[in-house]
Amino acid sequence: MTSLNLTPRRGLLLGPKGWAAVMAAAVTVTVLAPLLNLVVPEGHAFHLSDYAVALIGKIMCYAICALAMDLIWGYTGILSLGHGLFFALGGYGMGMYLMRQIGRDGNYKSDLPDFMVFLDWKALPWHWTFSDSFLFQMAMVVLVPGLLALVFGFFAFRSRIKGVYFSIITQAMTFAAMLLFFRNETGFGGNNGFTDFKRILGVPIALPETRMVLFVLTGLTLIGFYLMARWIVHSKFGRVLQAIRDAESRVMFTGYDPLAYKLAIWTLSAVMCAVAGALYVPQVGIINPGEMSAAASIEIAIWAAVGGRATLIGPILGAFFVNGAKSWFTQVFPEFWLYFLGALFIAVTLFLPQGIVGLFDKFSSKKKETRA
Amino acid sequence: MTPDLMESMHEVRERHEARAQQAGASGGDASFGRLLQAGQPDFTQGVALYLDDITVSFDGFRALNKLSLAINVGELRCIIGPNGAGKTTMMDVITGKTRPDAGKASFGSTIDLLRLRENEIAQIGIGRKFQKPTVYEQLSVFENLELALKADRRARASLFHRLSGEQLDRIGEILQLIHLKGEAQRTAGLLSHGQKQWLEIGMLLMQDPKLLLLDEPVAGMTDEETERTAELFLSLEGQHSLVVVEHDMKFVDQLTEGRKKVTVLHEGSVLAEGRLAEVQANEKVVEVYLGR
Amino acid sequence: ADTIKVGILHSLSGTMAISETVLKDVALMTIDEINAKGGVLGKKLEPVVVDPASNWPLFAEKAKQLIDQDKVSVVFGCWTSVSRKSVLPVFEEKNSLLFYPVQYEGEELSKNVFYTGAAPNQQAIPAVEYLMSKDGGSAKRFVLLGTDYVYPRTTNKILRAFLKSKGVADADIMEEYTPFGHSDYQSIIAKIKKFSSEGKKTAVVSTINGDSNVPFYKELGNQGLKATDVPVVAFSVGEEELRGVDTKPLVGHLAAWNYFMSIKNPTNAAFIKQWSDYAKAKGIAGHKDKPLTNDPMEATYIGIHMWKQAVEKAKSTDTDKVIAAMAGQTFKAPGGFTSTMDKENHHLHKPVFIGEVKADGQFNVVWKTPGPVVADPWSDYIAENKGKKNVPEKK
Amino acid sequence: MLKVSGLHQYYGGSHILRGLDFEAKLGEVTVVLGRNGVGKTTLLKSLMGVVPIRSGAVLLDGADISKDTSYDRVRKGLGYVPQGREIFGRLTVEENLRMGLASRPARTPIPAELFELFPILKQFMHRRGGDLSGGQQQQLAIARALAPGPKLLILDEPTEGIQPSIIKDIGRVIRMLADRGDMAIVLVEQFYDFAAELADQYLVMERGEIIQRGRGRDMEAEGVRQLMAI
Amino acid sequence: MKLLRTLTFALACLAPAVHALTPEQAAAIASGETDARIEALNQAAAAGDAQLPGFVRALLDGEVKVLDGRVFQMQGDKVVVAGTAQAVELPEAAEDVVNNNRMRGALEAALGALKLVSPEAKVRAEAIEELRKQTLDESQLPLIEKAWAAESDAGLKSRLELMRATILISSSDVAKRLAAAQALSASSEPAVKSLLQERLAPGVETDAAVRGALTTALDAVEGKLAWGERLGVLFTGASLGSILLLVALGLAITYGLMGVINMAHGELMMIGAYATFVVQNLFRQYLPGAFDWYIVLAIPVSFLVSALVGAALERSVIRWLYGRPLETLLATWGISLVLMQGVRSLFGAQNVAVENPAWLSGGVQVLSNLILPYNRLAIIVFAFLVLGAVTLMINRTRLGLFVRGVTQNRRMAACVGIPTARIDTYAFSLGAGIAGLAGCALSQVGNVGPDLGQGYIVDAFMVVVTGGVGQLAGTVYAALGLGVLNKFLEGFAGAVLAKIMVLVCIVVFIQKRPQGLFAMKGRSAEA
Ligand SMILES: Nc1ncnc2c1ncn2[C@@H]1O[C@H](COP(=O)(O)OP(=O)(O)OP(=O)(O)O)[C@@H](O)[C@H]1O
Ligand SMILES: Nc1ncnc2c1ncn2[C@@H]1O[C@H](COP(=O)(O)OP(=O)(O)OP(=O)(O)O)[C@@H](O)[C@H]1O
Ligand SMILES: NC(N)=O
Ligand SMILES: [Mg+2]
Ligand SMILES: [Mg+2]
Repeated sequence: MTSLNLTPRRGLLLGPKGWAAVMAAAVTVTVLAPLLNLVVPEGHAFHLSDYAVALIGKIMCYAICALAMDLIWGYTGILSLGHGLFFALGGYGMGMYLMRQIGRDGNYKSDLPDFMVFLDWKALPWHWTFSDSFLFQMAMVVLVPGLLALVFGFFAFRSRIKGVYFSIITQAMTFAAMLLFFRNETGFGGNNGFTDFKRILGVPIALPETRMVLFVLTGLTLIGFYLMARWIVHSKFGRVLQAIRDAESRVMFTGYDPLAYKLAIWTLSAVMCAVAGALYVPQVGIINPGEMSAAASIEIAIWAAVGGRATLIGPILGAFFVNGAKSWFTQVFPEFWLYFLGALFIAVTLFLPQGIVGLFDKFSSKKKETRA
Repeated sequence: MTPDLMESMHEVRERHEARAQQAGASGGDASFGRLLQAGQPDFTQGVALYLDDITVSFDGFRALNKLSLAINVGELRCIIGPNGAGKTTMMDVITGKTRPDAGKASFGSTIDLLRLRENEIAQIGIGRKFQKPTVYEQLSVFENLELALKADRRARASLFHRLSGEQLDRIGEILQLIHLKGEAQRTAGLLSHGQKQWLEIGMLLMQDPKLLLLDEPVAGMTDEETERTAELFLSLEGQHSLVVVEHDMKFVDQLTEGRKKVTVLHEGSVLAEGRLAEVQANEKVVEVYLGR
Repeated sequence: ADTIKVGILHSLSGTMAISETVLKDVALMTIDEINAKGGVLGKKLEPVVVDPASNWPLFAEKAKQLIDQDKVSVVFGCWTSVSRKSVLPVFEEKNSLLFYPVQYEGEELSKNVFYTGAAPNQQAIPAVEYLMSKDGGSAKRFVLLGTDYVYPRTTNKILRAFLKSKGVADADIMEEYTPFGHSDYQSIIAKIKKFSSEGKKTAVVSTINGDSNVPFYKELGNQGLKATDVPVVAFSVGEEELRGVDTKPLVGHLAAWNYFMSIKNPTNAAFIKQWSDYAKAKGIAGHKDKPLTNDPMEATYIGIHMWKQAVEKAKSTDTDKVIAAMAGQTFKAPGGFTSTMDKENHHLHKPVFIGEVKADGQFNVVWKTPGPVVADPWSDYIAENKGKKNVPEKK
Repeated sequence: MLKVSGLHQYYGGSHILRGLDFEAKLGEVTVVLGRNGVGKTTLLKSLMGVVPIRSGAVLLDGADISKDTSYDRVRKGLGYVPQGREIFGRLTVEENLRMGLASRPARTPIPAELFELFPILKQFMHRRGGDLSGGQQQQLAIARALAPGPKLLILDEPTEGIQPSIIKDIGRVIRMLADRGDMAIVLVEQFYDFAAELADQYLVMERGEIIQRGRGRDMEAEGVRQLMAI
Repeated sequence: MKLLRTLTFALACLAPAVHALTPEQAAAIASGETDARIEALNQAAAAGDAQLPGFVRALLDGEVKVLDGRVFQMQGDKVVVAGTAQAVELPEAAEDVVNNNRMRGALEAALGALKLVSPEAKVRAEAIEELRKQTLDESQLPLIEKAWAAESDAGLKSRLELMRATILISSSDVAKRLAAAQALSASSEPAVKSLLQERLAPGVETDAAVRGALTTALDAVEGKLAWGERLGVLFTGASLGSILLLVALGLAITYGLMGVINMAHGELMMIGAYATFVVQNLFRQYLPGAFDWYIVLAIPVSFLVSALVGAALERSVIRWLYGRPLETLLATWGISLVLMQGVRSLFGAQNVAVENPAWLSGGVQVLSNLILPYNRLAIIVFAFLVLGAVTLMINRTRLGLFVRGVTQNRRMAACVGIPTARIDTYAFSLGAGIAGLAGCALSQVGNVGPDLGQGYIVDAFMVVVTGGVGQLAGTVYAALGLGVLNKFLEGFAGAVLAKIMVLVCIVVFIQKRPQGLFAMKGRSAEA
C-alpha cells in the first residue's frame, strides 16, 4: 500500500518554540516581576509599580476566564453568557474566608462581618459556619460553582437547549443570581459585597510580598490552565467538542453522547472561572454582585472574540489587550474612552474576523509566501 | 477504476467473506442458549430490524402509516418510493430522530429502539448516511474519519485516546476507498457536494455498524462512481445489514442482483414488495413512482 | 514638581454617571478658580481625572492608580457608599486622602476620609421630625422605601429606631426595597396607597437612589398620590435628579438636603453664577442651557476649598499634616452658613433644609435648622452604637 | 445568448476554474458534465455571481454581466436551480414560489403550469418548504426557478433525489422549454442518460478546464461516457 | 379641626356673600406662620367672602407674590394688589408665597367645600372626591345632609349618602347605626373597610343586629376591594407586558428574523426617547399652544430617527457580519458603547425631562382602589397598534416576504432576484425604528438618559427567546405572560424576589420548551 502521510493533530503538546514561550512566561511571572517590583527601587526606570502589579494580576484572572470561555465557546460552540456568575461565586467563596479573617478589626469591631452588624444580625447564618477555614472555603470555591454548573448543565444539555436559548438562560441564571446577591437578606453583603479585607492566612493582605505571591500564583495558574486546555483540545476529546460545534446531530448518530462531553467541558470551564474569581478577590480587594451582571459575562465573551476564538492563546491576548486598552483609555481619555473601546470592538469584528491571532497568522503566512 | 483501488476493494471483500464464514461456522448455531450481554442486540432470530405498525404524523399529516418492515441479518434491502413516501422519515424513526406516534421498532429481537437515544442507537450498531450530506465542516477529512472510527465513545476514553497503527491503516484504507486521500488534511467544509457524499459514506464505514441506513447514497455521483458504490455495498452484504434508499433504478438493479427483495413505500406504508423486475411491472408502482 | 496633583474619581459612564459627572465638572471649576488665584503654596493644582465607570472594583483600581502612578496629594470622589467602601482600604493602606461629597449612612469613620456630605442626623432624622410636625402634616404612619443597598438599609434602620423612640408602632411602618435601576413602580405605589388608606396620616421616606427616581415619581404623579395626601420626602433627589422629571404633579413633595439651589444669599448667587459661566464656557452638556447646582456639588466645592486652606495651614501636602490642619477649618458655604470641619470626626457641621418641590423643578425651603448641626456618624438611636466615639482611630 | 470567455476563478489560493470558454445558445440545452469536485458548481455560481471571478467575461446578449450582482443578473433573465435545493425552509411552498417571482412586478400570479408539472406543490401549498421531503424540495426549487420565466435557465443536478417519473417529466419540460426557442439552458448533470437525452451541446470538465465538447447527439460516439468513468 | 372650619365656611357660602376680602386679610393669609395663616383663612371664610375663592385658587397656583406685607395677585397679564382691583407694577423684589403641604391642604379644603355647592355637577363631583379623602365626624353631618338634600345627580347623591353613613355608623342611635351599616355595604372604599373593622373590634359595637350588618357590609366591601386588587394586578401586568412587548418587537425583527444579536437595540430605543425629548423641546419653544400634541409628532420622528441610525449602522457595520451572529454581538456591543457615550457628549450624562402631555397625565378611576394611568393605557393601545402594523407588514406584504426570505438564505434570495442589500437595510431600519417607538413610549413612563437602553436589553432578549426566536406570536405571549407573572409574584414576594422567580421560571420553562414557547417544529426548524 502506498505510504499515507497521515498526521493526526495529536502529537506534541507544543513545539519547541511553544515550550520556550511558556517557559519565558513562567520565568517572567515568577522571577522577573517580583524582582522588578520588590527589589528594583521605586523611581528606577525598570521599577514595576504596585499599581501595575495589581493591574496585571487582575488581567491575568480575566485571562483565565477568557481561556475558559474559549473552551466552551470557541471549541464547543456553546456561548455562555453566565460565566461571570462562576467567577463571582469563586470570588465570594474566597471573600467569605477573607471576611472572617478581618476578625474584630472591622468597622464595628464585631466578630461578625460588618454588613451583618448593620443588618442587625446577631449570629453567623448557617452558610457561614465553616467560613473561617481556609481549606473549606477553597473547596467551596471549586465545589459550589462546579456543582451549580454540573446541575444546570445537566438539565440544560439533557433538554437539548442549544444556541441562543442556552445563552439566554445562562444570562437569566446569572441575572437571577445577581438580584439574589443584591438582596441583603441573602447574607452576602448585598450590593456592597465584601471589601475591606485585612489578612489572608494570617498575613496582612496589603503587604507587597503578599501581593506578589498572589500575583505569581495567578500567573502560574494561568500557564497551568493554558497547558491543560491545550492538552484537552488536542486530544480526541477536543475533536469531539469541535464536531459537536459543527454538527451535533451527526455526533450523536456516530454514537457519542454529546451530553457527557458538553457537561464535562462546561463544568471544567466554570471551575476555571471560579478559580480565577478566587484569585481575583484578594488582589482587587472587593467582590460584589456587579460581577454577575449581564455585561460582565458578555465582556468575557468579548475578550475571547477579540483575541480570536478557538485558538486558546487568542483569548488570553484578548483579555490583556481589551483590559489594557480599557485601563489606558480611561486614564488618558476619561471622557472619550468609550468611543475608542466601542470603535475597537467594531474594528476587530470588521477587519479581524479571526481576532488578534488572525492578524498574526496573516502576517506570518504573508512572510512565508514572500519567502517561498 | 484505478488498479490500486480495485486491489484494495478486493482486499476488503475478501476479508469480509472470511469473517462471514467464521461467524457462520462458530456463531450461527452456538448462539442457541448463549447468554445475551445486556445492551447487545440479539440476532439469533435472524432478524436485524423489525418495524411494526409504525405511524408518524406531522400536524395531522401521516408521513408513516402503520408501516411494518423486517430486515434480516446480513440482508441488503433496497427501498424505493415516490418523493414524500416516508423513506427518510422511516430512517428518522429507526435512528431515534423522530419518535413515532404508535408502533414498535426493535433491533435484533431484543432491543427496543424507541426507548433509546440517538447516540445509544448508534452505539449498538446502527449507522446512517443522511440524504443531505452532513460532515464536520471545520474538521479535516482525516479527523472526520477519526471521530467515526469504532472506539470507546465515552468522554474519559477519548481524552486519553491515541490512534494505533492499525487504526491509522484503516483510515488510510478508507481514504483510498472514498477517493479523498489527497484531501485528507483539507477542511471538510471545502469539499464539493459529491466529495462530502463520499466522505459521509467513509465515516459510516469507519463506524463499522451492524446495520447501515443509506439515504440516497449515490445522488450526485457519476455513473461510474455509482457502480463502484454498488460494489462496495455488495461487499458489505452478509456481514452487515443494509437498507438503501435510492431513486436510481440502475443502481438498485445492480444492488439487488436480480434476486433480492425491493420494498416500495407509498404514502407511508408498503405498496409492494418483491424482486425489482416484479415491482417494476406493478401497475400501481409504475403509476405513482416510475412513470411511463 | 511645580504642580500639585489632585485626583478626581467620579463615574463618567455607567449608571452613576447621571449624578457624578457634574461633580467632576464642579471639581474642575473649583480647581480653575484656585489656580486663577495663584494656586496652593505657590503651585498650580493639576487635576487628574479618571473614569471608574460605575464599576466598584474599578474604583479601587483607579484609586490605586491615582495614588501610585500619578502620585496625587488628595482625591475628590465617589458617590455611592459601595464605591467609597471599595476604595477605603486603598486610602488607608497608602495613607492618602479622600474627600467624599455625598450624604451617606454613617457608621464609618476613617482617618483618611473627610465626609463633606451629610450624616444621617444631618438629613434623615430632621426630615422625619419635620414630617411628624404639624407643618409637615403630622404623619403617623411611615413607608420607608429605598434602593436595596447599604445606605438606604442603614438609614432606615436608624429611622426605625428613631420612630420607635417617638412611639410609632412597628405595624405603622412599612419597609420596601427595590433593586438598583428598578423601573416599574406600579405595584409598589399600589401597595403604598393601600397602606395609607388603612389608617392615619401616612408619609413616605424615600431613599431611592439613581435612575429609579424618575419612574417612581412619574408613577406617583399618574396614580394621583398628591403631596397633600401622602407626602414623600427624599434624601437622594436634588435639582439634578429632578431635571429628568415633569415636576408639575409632584409639587409639594419634599427633599432634605444641606443645600438647595433656591437658597437666596450672595454667596450662593455667586456660586451659581460661577457655575453657570463655567458651564457655558466649557459647553457642559445640559448645564450650558440650564445650569443647576445641588448639594453634592456644594459639598465638593466646600471640600476642595477646605483642603486648600488646610494645605496652606500645614504648608505641606503631607497626608497627616493636612489631616491635622483640617480640624476646625471653616468656609463660607453657598448654603448660607459658615461650614466648619469638626475638630475630631471628619464631618462638616451643616445646616439642614427641607424643601418642597416646585413646578419648575426647584425647591421651596419650608423648614430649616437654626444653624449648622454637628454630625453624628454613629447614630445614637442604634443601641449598639452607644459609646462609639465619633473619632477615627489613629493607627 | 450566453457567452463565457477566459473565465478564471479561485477559492483563496486554489485555482478552481482555469480559463473556460463556451457559449450557450437560445433554444439549446448545454450540458456540463464532469466528476465530483471538478468545478461544475463553481462555474454555475460564477455565472450567477454568487462567487466572484478573477478574470474573464460573462456576456449575456453581448453585454458583460460579470460585475453585476446576483439579483441584477436575475433581473436580466437568469434563473437558477442550485445544488442542494436551497429552498427557503421556513417559508411556505407558496411563499417560496412567490420569492421566485421577486424579479417580476408585484402580484404576478404563479404560473399554473408549474402545478401541472409538480402536482405535489399544489397539494402542499401551505406547508413549510423545510418540511418537505428531499425530492419535494428539489421539485420546489425547479418550480421556483421557472416561475418568472427566465431567458437563461441554469440547473445544477436538478434530478438529484427525484423519483423516476418526475425526472421524466422534468426532462420533457426542459426539452419543451428549449424547443420553444426563447430560452437557453445550462444543465449540470451526473445522470448520464438524462444528460445525453437532453443535450444539444455538451461540455466535459476536468480540474477546472473543459477537456472536451461537442454536439449532444455525438456524445455516445465521442466516448463521453467513458470519459466520465476514468 | 380643619374640617370644622371648612364646614362653617361652606355653610356661610351657602348664604349670599356680603363681605369683601381686604388687603390686610390677604396679607394675613399669604404670609406669616402657618397656624396664623390658616386662622386668617378661616376667618375670611367665615365671613363668606366673595373674592376669597379666586384668591385661594391663585395661591394654590402659585400666582401670588408678597413684598413687605403687600400681596400681589397675578390676573392674566396684569398684577393687582390682592383685595383691591388696583393694577400695579410688580416690584422686582416680590417673592413667591411659600405654601407648605399643610397650608396647601387647608387651601384645597376651603376650595373643596365651596365647590360642594357649585351649580355644576362636575365641580361638585370633584368636591365630593376631596371630601372622600377626609375622615368625617358627626359635626360635618349637617353639611353633608344639606348637600345631600340639594343634590340632583343620582350618582353623586348616592356617594353623599355613603358619606353620611360613614358618620352615622358611630351615631348613638342604634337604628341609625343599623341603617348606616346596611348602606355601607354598597361602598368600595378602602377607608370604609378600616372603618368597619374598627367598629367590629371587640367592645366597640355592642348591638348584635348592628354587628351582623357590619359583618355583612365588611364582606361586601372586602369583596369589591379584592376585585380592584385583582384587576390592578392584571392591569399592571398587562402594562408591564405591553412595555416588554414594545421593547421586544424591534428585537424580534433585528434578532428574531435577521439573526443579528443586536446589543445596541437598547441604544436605538434610547435614541427614540431622545428624539421625543427634542421634539418636545421644539414644541415648547415654537408651538407652546400645541404642546399637548407634541407626542403625535414625536412618534413618527422617533421612528424615523432610530430607523435612520439603524440604516447607517446596517450599511456601515452590520452588513458585513451576516451569517456570523456572534460577531454581531461583539460589534453591536461596541456600537452601543459609542451611542451611549455619544448622547452623553451631546445631551449630558444626566437624565433629561420628558413631560407627559396633559391628556396622558393622571388616570381614570375605575374602582376606588384602582386607577388606570392614562399613559399606561395609551402604551398598551400603542403596543398593540405597533404589533398589528408589524404583523401585517411581515406576513402580508411583499416586503415582509422578502425580508423573511433574505434573512433565511441571503445568497439564494439574491439568486431569485431580490436586492438583498436593500432589503437588509429596510429590515434592520424597521427593527431600529420600532425600537425608537419603544423609546418614545418609555419616555412617558420612565427615565430618559444615556442608560435607558441598558435596563431593557436583557429583558428584551428574554422575551424574544422565551417566545421562540423568529415567532412574533410567541413574542406577544411571552411579553404579556412575563409581565403578568411578574406583577402577580410581586404582589406577595416583593419586586426583587418576583424578578428572580420570573427568571427562574424562564430557565425552567426553556427546559420544557428548548425552542421557546412557539417552537418551530419539524424539519424546517433545523434548516
Ligand atoms: N415536520 C413535518 N411537517 C409536515 N410534513 C412533514 C414533516 N416532515 C416530513 N413531512 C412530510 O412527510 C412526508 C414524508 O417525507 P420523507 O422525507 O420521509 O419522504 P421521502 O420518502 O424520504 O422522500 P424523498 O424521496 O423525496 O426523499 C413528506 O410528504 C413530507 O412533506
Ligand atoms: N468555498 C470553497 N472554498 C475552497 N474550495 C472550495 C470551496 N467550494 C468548493 N471548493 C473546491 O472547489 C472544487 C470544485 O468544487 P465544485 O463544487 O465546483 O465541484 P463540482 O464539480 O460541482 O462537484 P460535484 O459534482 O461534487 O458537485 C472542489 O475541489 C472543492 O473542494
Ligand atoms: N451614600 C449614598 N448615597 O450612597
Ligand atoms: Mg428522503
Ligand atoms: Mg456540484
